[in-house]
Amino acid sequence: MSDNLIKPYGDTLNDGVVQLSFTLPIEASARARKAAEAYVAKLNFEEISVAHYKKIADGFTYFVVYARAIPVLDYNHIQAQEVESKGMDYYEINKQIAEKFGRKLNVVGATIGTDAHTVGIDAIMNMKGWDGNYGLERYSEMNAYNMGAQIPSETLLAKAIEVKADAILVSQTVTQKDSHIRNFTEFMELVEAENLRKNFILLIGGPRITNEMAIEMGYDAGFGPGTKPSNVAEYILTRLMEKQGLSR
Amino acid sequence: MSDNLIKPYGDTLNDGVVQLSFTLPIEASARARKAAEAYVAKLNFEEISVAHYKKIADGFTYFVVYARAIPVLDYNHIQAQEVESKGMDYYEINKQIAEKFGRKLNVVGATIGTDAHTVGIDAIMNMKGWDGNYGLERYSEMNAYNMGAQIPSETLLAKAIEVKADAILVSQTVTQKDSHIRNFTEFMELVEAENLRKNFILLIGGPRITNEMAIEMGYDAGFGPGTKPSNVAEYILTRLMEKQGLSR
Amino acid sequence: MLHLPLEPQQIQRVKTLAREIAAQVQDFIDLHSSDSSERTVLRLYGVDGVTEDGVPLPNRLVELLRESRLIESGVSRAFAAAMIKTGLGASETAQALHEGTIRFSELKSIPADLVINKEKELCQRAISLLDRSRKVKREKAQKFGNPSYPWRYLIVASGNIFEDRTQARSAAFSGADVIAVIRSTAQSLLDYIPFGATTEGFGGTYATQENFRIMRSALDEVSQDLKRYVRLTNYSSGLCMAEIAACAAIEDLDMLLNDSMYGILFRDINMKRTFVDQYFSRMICGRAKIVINTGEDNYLTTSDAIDKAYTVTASQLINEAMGHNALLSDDLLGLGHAFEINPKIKNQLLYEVSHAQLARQLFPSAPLKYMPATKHKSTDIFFSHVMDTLFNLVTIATKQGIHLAGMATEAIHTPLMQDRYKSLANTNYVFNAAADFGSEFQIRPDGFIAKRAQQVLDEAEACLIKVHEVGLMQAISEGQFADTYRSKDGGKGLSGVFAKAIDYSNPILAQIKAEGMME
Amino acid sequence: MLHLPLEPQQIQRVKTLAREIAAQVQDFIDLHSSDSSERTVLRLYGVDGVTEDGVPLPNRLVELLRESRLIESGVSRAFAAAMIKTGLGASETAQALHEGTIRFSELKSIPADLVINKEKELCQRAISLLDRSRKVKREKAQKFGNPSYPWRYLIVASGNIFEDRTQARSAAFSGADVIAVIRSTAQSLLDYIPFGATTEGFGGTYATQENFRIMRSALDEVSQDLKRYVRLTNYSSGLCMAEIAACAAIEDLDMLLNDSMYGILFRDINMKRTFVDQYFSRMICGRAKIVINTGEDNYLTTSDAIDKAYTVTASQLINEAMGHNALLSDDLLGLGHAFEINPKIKNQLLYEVSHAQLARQLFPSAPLKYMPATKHKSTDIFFSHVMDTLFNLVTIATKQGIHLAGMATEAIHTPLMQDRYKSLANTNYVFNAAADFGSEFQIRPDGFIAKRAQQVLDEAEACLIKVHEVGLMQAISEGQFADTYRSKDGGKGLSGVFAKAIDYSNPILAQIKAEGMME
Ligand code: B12
Ligand code: B12
Ligand SMILES: Cc1ncc(COP(=O)(O)O)c(C=O)c1O
Ligand SMILES: Cc1ncc(COP(=O)(O)O)c(C=O)c1O
Repeated sequence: MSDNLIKPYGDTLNDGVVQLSFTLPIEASARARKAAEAYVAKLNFEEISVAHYKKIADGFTYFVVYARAIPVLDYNHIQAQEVESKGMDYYEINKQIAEKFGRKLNVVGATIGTDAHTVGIDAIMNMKGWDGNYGLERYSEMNAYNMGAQIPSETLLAKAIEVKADAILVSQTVTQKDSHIRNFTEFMELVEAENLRKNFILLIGGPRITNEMAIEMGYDAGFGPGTKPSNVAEYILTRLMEKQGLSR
Repeated sequence: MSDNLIKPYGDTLNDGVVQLSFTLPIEASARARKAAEAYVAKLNFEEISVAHYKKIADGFTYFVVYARAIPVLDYNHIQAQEVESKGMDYYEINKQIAEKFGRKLNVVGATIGTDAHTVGIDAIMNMKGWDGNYGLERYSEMNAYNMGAQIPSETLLAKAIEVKADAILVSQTVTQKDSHIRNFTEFMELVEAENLRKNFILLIGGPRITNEMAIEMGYDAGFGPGTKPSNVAEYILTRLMEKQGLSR
Repeated sequence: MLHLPLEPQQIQRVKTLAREIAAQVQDFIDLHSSDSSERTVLRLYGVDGVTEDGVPLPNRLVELLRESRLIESGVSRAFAAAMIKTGLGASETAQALHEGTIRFSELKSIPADLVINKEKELCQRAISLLDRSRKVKREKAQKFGNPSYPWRYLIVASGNIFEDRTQARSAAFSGADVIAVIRSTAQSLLDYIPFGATTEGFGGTYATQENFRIMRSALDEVSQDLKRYVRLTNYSSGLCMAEIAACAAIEDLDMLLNDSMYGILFRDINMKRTFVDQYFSRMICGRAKIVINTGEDNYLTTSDAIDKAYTVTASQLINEAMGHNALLSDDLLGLGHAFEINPKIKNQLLYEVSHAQLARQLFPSAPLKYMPATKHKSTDIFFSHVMDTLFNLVTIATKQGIHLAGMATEAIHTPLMQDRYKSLANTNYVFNAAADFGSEFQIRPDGFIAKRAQQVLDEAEACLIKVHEVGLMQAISEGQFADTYRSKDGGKGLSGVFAKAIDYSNPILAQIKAEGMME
Repeated sequence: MLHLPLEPQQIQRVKTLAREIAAQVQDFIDLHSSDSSERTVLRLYGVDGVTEDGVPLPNRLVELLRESRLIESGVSRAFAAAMIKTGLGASETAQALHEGTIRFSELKSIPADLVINKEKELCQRAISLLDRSRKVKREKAQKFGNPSYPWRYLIVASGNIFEDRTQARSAAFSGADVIAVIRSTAQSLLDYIPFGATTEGFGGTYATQENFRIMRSALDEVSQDLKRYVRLTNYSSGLCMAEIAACAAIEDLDMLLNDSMYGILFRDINMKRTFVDQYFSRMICGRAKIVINTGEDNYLTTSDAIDKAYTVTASQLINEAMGHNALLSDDLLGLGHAFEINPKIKNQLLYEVSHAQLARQLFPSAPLKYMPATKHKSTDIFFSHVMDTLFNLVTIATKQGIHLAGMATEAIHTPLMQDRYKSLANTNYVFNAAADFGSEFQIRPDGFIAKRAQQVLDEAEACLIKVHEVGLMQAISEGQFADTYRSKDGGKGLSGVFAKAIDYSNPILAQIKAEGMME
């Protein structure tokens, strides 16, 4: 496989142009401007142009910079594990569940920890769904339980055990001080401590969640912005078939 | 001198937060997103968050990224040669010229090369000046000749010789493909070839000009955005006194 | 000024409906108090500090009072008696109660007239705290210069009060008129106020009296430097509404987020608890001239901003009526609303003008609190910055009172220092560039904007009629607001509510009520 | 639609003044031609290509004609005679002339009727090229889908036509309706059209016929994909106005920057040369249905946008009058103006609305070309993006025709691909969010906006009265426009102007004129 070397593109291939903005904790002056240049040079840029600088507080200066990035990346070395989707719709998914399992699938979801954001999990689970795409509660072949927000990990797991959940959906929106990572990890540790990892498909989601991240933390998959309920339903269906050795 | 180590400031000292935006010549996808992350990592950042990515053409993806810069800069090592100004005004400057030289100073200015931008040099030289600050033509103790734009280096120099200029003002606005550098260098070479460097104070200016740059190219000083005519007049006055060994 | 052709009779009708709805709730409020309301009394009587285990003394005392089965009579008289008993100051007496050297149950012997006198003395202290705060703020506004509306309101949310202070100074430097210190996540669910300066908050910085003091004094310096009085706001929401209001008054805060229903709907706090607490908190705000900011904007972060626009209007009317009940003057009613319509909707701007102008005309003398787009903000910060530009335009066109500066990074992180700067540069430019928009343009009287406003008002009226029919508590349990269902006895904090005994006493509340609305 | 209460009589008056000013200039134009106009004839007759030294054959031939002292009669008849002489095609004949195997001075023997017939044939070819272009464009617009106004106009300026093509595709993908290939710096001062594809332009990409072809064919593909006809524009300005118009027509360009005074004022091109060339260029544009874009925006990049607003209006009126003289229909008059008021000015937005609406009402059927802020753009790209948001709002509120997308990076560099994307995201959002702004708001008839527009119109009228008095050429030499003084016989290119001899012939111009304005 030959290399596929890339750089940022301004208006000419490989010109490397990048826009940056940042604040330095120094008083605005020609010297501050030079410091910004020197700092950006440390970030592997050349032809650094401090387009703008402005005092925004005593001892703080805001900068807008354009510069050319020096490094080159071999795109061939980048792999991402995307959640695959055939774009199945509500009807198709319900039909397949009925055909392959002959029973309703049980799904439990919640936003855990002190995170109070429900809109994301609601978008996936509530009847009305998201962007015209029905939520899991609407699926005739699913029993979907949306527990809402600020749910302790223990409560969520208990509910999942109670309803014999096939899949557990965990949402996190707040990412300050990596609280989402802490909460996801805590939940996973709880499931593993109870030796229940194999019992469930475990999914996570939220505005800053990627599939990569989910897999790293031991979840089956992760879903980010723009996820539609049908993407999640399709994933649950296919993953469950896989787990149970059913052919597609 | 103890170190004065600085990093970009987001909302906490030394958090290093920087905003970047750029385009990569690859199709939008989770893999592209990962490539952006990997690329920014090569730029000496950590905790890289690809906030946004979007296809903006076939084979091109636009990214907005927040990340924490790793390097630290010792601000004590940064020096900038600023043009000093005592903030003298029109009246004070005229008075001093009259007192110290007993004659009018001669000043010639132009935008050279194919650059057609006159607004900058006009702001400094024309009667009405800039932002309420009178232009050099208005100074009772100066003869100011503004030749306008698209002036060949030879023509400008010839005029300076003709009027026995004390100072030559060269403006450049267009910086594409470093044309300003080329033009400034060409003019300087011309002056030196004619062995006239000592005869004039040589000033440059324009939206992307810094004093550092000017000095590097052998000019006396460089003036950037926001320059007022009085800054330039004061500089000419003090520099000329310096050259002629007059005390301030 | 822009103008919508609304019928005065209809405005009358909806205001009457809201007044009657509020009156019904007031009947309940008047018969009840809560742990946190009692703690508020203690704070205003001078009780502060924490136990060895970090329990705030007001909490500890109310707990003791409960244990002594005396809570139904209120803490006021019992504490007055304790003070007589110890012969010491409020804090020392509290300490003594905590340590068990004296007990609430052992104060019956103290003569009633002495107790009542002591209570009066304590009440005087409390009221004078509030009156002082009212005056100090008025003086500072005069001395430093009082910015005209719209006030530019900026949040700081670092989790460290000292870092917050740096951010606040920067924001004020760029033009902020109000600084809001965002509170640590889930503080609303704490049934106590944390103590001291916070340096490691999570998602915000705790609302504590010390934090209030630190920030207010920083802003006093800033106001001095900038020759412009920079206001400070925090949250009087959750399980400690009135208590926080008391601390805020003591520290001369200028504004507080305070809504009659927010805690119920968005924090699942029991509605009885909320109604009781918000009443006392507002009585304090009124007396100390603290502007309240209601939380109608929150409806639109969960529900659709077009379909449910009327819930905002209905809630504003209820908040106004309850505010009036609590003696808040109109200039303290920062009724909330928001620019939350999906930017993909055709004529989004016209919808927003319509909604904002409706609020303006319904509450002509209230400093409306107008929130920027949040839910539909993009992670493309450039796009989000553009949305804020139109938001800024609507604010200035419709003359909103308190303008929450929108952040280009809303969909990414809590604001960086430079985000605030960019936001204010945007705001300052638009406010100036469109300064007289409202008087230069006229809304076509039979056009889309006018019709839309009429529709929202009609829907709000229909909603209020329903609420009026069943009562507000029932209506909330039926999910009338924010698509959220909350039962009367569900949610957090109900156990802290109690029916007042016949000898219940809260002289602070009584005096504020007796003396009426402040100038 | 927004509406300013302007007096119809005054509009009549200023239009009449402008018509008379233009008529005076037309008298001069009718008696003169220029080297570049003659080269235009040759191009339309089929002469293309360059000599071994890179001199374009049209230039070479006109040079030869001058050397033969035959220029005053025009090249048309001489070239027709040469073709008869060689019996070959246009290019081969041109080659023969260049090589000297035949000479203009040696063609007198050819019978006049034969020559006139050949001339007619050549003229037919020329006219049919223009007619074909007109039809092709109409068909493509129908086939692909014709976007409605305002058209979103985006520039590409990489200096490499192939890189430009990439940028253009991206812009179209994000919503551009028109692509403008910025021309290499100082091409306006070249007295010839460079040849072939450009890969190393400076500050832009040369306007060459080959570049036109490359870009137009890329846009045809894009239009097909997007089901939206994407237009192409370039510059018919400088010393080769008419020649470029001819190449543009041949390659089916849709629009051209073309102003009756821009070259004089901003490029110091001789005014006689400019007036002569712009006339022929516009006759071509009218016939081939190429929209012209005039350059009034440029006044405001040098002069103050409030003080000199009237110069824009006066120039628009003159451009319109000259355009009509050259048989341009109203839908081809992309009269220019700009959003160039200092953002620090209070009510900047209202001023801009006033100016933009004035233009709208003075030229109700012209697709006005509206330029974004440039001079007052900040290097703080976030702030500049905000300025563009208000600019976008004015465009949609006042229903401008051709909307030049503003760039957040205007004060820094020529646009990057992502700059264009951000700009279009801004534009698309505002156009949709404020779609019906103009019909929903009304301008207060006695307010600031209305009065300001009246003032500008009054000042424009006063200016035209002065110009009318002394004649346009004299007025320009007195510095009436753009604070720039240009003498009648100064500037570049005067030597290329000549008075037509009695036997002068330019059958293309004659036929276009005879057949009148196209549908
Ligand atoms: C609405 C909102 C609120 C509402 C929440 C109402 C509610 N009932 O949810 C209210 C006003 C109460 C609120 C409060 C707070 N919020 Co808030 N809020 C938002 C806001 C504006 C929108 C979030 C949203 O609803 N998005 C829409 C949904 C549909 O998108 P989504 O969550 O990404 O969901 C999609 C996918 O991610 C996926 N998905 C999500 N979850 C899951 C789960 C699974 C299993 C799957 C498969 C998929 C999936 O599917 C969904 C559909 O595609 C954001 C800013 C923004 N524009 O993003 C801030 C934001 C999230 N809030 C924030 C903060 C800090 C808070 C507060 C702490 C204080 C404050 N600054 O306002 C409080 C306290 C909250 C707490 N204790 O957690 C920050 C978070 C910063 C960070 N990165 O950590 C943000 C980014 C705002 C900011 N810039 O400061 N907030
Ligand atoms: C006005 C303008 C024009 C006008 C010029 C009119 C005129 N008579 O000058 C017109 C429309 C003709 C024009 C044309 C072009 N322009 Co132009 N133009 C601008 C614009 C909008 C403003 C420049 C300006 O006047 N600034 C105001 C003055 C007062 O500021 P200033 O020059 O910085 O001057 C101050 C200081 O720098 C200093 N100073 C300046 N010179 C000197 C000299 C001395 C000795 C001293 C002491 C001080 C000093 O003092 C001044 C007062 O403080 C800028 C964009 C922008 N907003 O910056 C683009 C811009 C400069 N133009 C640009 C370009 C590319 C062009 C064109 C090639 C095509 C095009 N894209 O429009 C053509 C061709 C011009 C050519 N051949 O050079 C680019 C340059 C890109 C680059 N970095 O190389 C810019 C940045 C626009 C862009 N983003 O594409 N332009
Ligand atoms: C009235 C009110 N209180 C409180 C809050 C803050 O939320 P929390 O309950 O997390 O303190 C808001 C948020 O918007 C609000 O509007
Ligand atoms: C009418 C017209 N022609 C040409 C140009 C471009 O300038 P140049 O003369 O450098 O091609 C402009 C620029 O704005 C213009 O308005």
